[in-house]
Amino acid sequence: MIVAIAIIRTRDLFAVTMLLSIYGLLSASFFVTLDAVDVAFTEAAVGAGISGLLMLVAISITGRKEQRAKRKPFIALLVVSLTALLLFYGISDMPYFGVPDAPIHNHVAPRYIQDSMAEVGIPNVVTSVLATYRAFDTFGEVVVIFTAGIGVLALLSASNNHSQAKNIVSDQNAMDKRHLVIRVVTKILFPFILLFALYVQFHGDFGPGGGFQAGVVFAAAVILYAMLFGMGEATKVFSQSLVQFVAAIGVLLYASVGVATLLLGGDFFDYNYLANDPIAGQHIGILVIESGVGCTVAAVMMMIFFSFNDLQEQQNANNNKEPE
Amino acid sequence: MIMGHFNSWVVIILMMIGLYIVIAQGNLIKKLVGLTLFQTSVFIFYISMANVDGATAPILAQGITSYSNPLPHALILTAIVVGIATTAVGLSLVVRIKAAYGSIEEDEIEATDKQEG
Amino acid sequence: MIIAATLAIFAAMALALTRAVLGPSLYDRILAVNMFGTKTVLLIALLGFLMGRPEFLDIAIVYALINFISVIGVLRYSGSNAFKHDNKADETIEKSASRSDKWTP
Amino acid sequence: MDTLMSFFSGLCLLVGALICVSGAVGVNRFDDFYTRMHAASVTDTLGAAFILIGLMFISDQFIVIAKLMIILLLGLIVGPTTSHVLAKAALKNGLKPNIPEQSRDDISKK
Repeated sequence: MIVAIAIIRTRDLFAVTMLLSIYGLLSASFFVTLDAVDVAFTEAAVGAGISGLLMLVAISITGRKEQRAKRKPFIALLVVSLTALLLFYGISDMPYFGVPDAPIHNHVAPRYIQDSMAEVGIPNVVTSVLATYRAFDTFGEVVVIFTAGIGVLALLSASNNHSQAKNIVSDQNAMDKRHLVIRVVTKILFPFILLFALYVQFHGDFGPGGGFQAGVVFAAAVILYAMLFGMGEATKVFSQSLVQFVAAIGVLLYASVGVATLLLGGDFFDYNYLANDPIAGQHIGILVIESGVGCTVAAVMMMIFFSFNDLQEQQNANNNKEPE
Repeated sequence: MIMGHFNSWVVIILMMIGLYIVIAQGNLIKKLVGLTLFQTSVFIFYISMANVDGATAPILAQGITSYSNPLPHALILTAIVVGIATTAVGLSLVVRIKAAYGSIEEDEIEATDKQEG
Repeated sequence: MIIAATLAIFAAMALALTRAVLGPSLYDRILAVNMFGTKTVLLIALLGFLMGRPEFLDIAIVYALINFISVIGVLRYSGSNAFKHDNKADETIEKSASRSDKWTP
Repeated sequence: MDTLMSFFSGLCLLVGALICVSGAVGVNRFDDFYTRMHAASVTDTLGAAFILIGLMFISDQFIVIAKLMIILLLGLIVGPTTSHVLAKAALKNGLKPNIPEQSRDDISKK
């Protein structure tokens, strides 16, 4: 682990991105060994794929080489080592690694593990914590993701004009003809990935998975398609307005569950009131909430990628024009 | 002592490398990479706190009595996705800065700022 | 046996990592990352069996898919203008590096 | 039967692990990108297949075997595709194969 990071100070940004993606892979396997399969799932989908890709697009827009920093790193080193010393001092009181009676395991966790089967009725405790016990938190996170998507959109999509878009499409088609093998393979894999995303979405109650992971996988599939067949093809199905609409719908779906429980006489996000049987109510609530999360995450990821990609292609088109 | 806190040592080293990159590197994208490292170190910290010796993943199954703590998992799961969303915002800011200043090096941006007044 | 295979995969990962770090050209790094991804899929499958809960193979599937996507993405964008003018430099480095550590059978 | 199964699985795992390691060594020792890629892609596909088949022998649930099959199929489809695209992109963007002088003469004679 440490090795991967210590070398990340390479000057070549491209190499840094590659190392970052390796780092993502590594930390996901680390999470697996630490029994956090759900987290590993998310990190697998996010850290290895999407984040590296976004970095790469940004680098291809901004240029690859980094200049040597002229500043002296001594102050930075000083600050860093001071902080490190403080932290080392701080951890000496921490409970040892893997001790079962550490304070963290004595508060709410036993209740989650012992009672969630009776109260929520699904085997994956992480999902039940995420969607039921801490539904407020998760709602907040979804809103944050939505806001981030809007932020990216606002920052990047300010300069879109249509005459350039047409050039881009022709450019794209010329490029795609060369990649016959990969296009065929993608055509085979694409429906499978989408199906798998849906499986992850609805299997999240019983195994690792859920809305967040499914959203990312779904978005990754669409991104793959967009990269190979051109934005034009992808936006025929997932047009910008549709994606924005779905992102908003996801958040609203989530919120509406809370409102529905309020109207049915419970507290906000108290799923027991959604059906006569509390367990069935919980199931409905989690299902709807996870779909809301999945919609929002998938749509926001697509939104972010599309806006980056648009900008990159515009710049490409401009650069190609200049030498002529 | 050292082996008992092994996870914290790893976390601290990772975190400090991230912090160092953020402070010492001039390139904005490199700074974002540093932030990502910092973030991941916090994730690892949470997840390693949730670990229990001899326990398995918190998905209930028959015949298993000891599970690791599900709460940090739920927190970090959302945090990862939020992290990538915020990183994307950061990257888009960098792209905008590049468009406005023609550079993503901190020094050059400062120089341009001074020139303009 | 599973443990032996896991250790072997760790060794292979370490070697791939060195290639990713050293890798003189851009494509070497992509190759190393791709290889690393495949190894991670195997590692997670093996770890699932090692911990006695093999139902977690979903993660390995995700890996196989995401790895594919990221390699394609890398290739798609590495063909763009920002990278093209650097290839010459890479090539010269490649040549000099290959001369210095010539593999002798 | 059981011991036979575990024997086969152990054999497959060992062979797969060996292939993986040899591929990784090849990636480090070869002096040219294309030979390196050859080492990586061939051993990746074969080693992964062996290890997954070895795991299939010791798993008893149907769903686990099915998932392993899926991973195996994915590996078989994806691995060669990526290496194909990688080689193509590398060649197109001007990374020359490192052919020794003598064999280059041989090629030109033909």
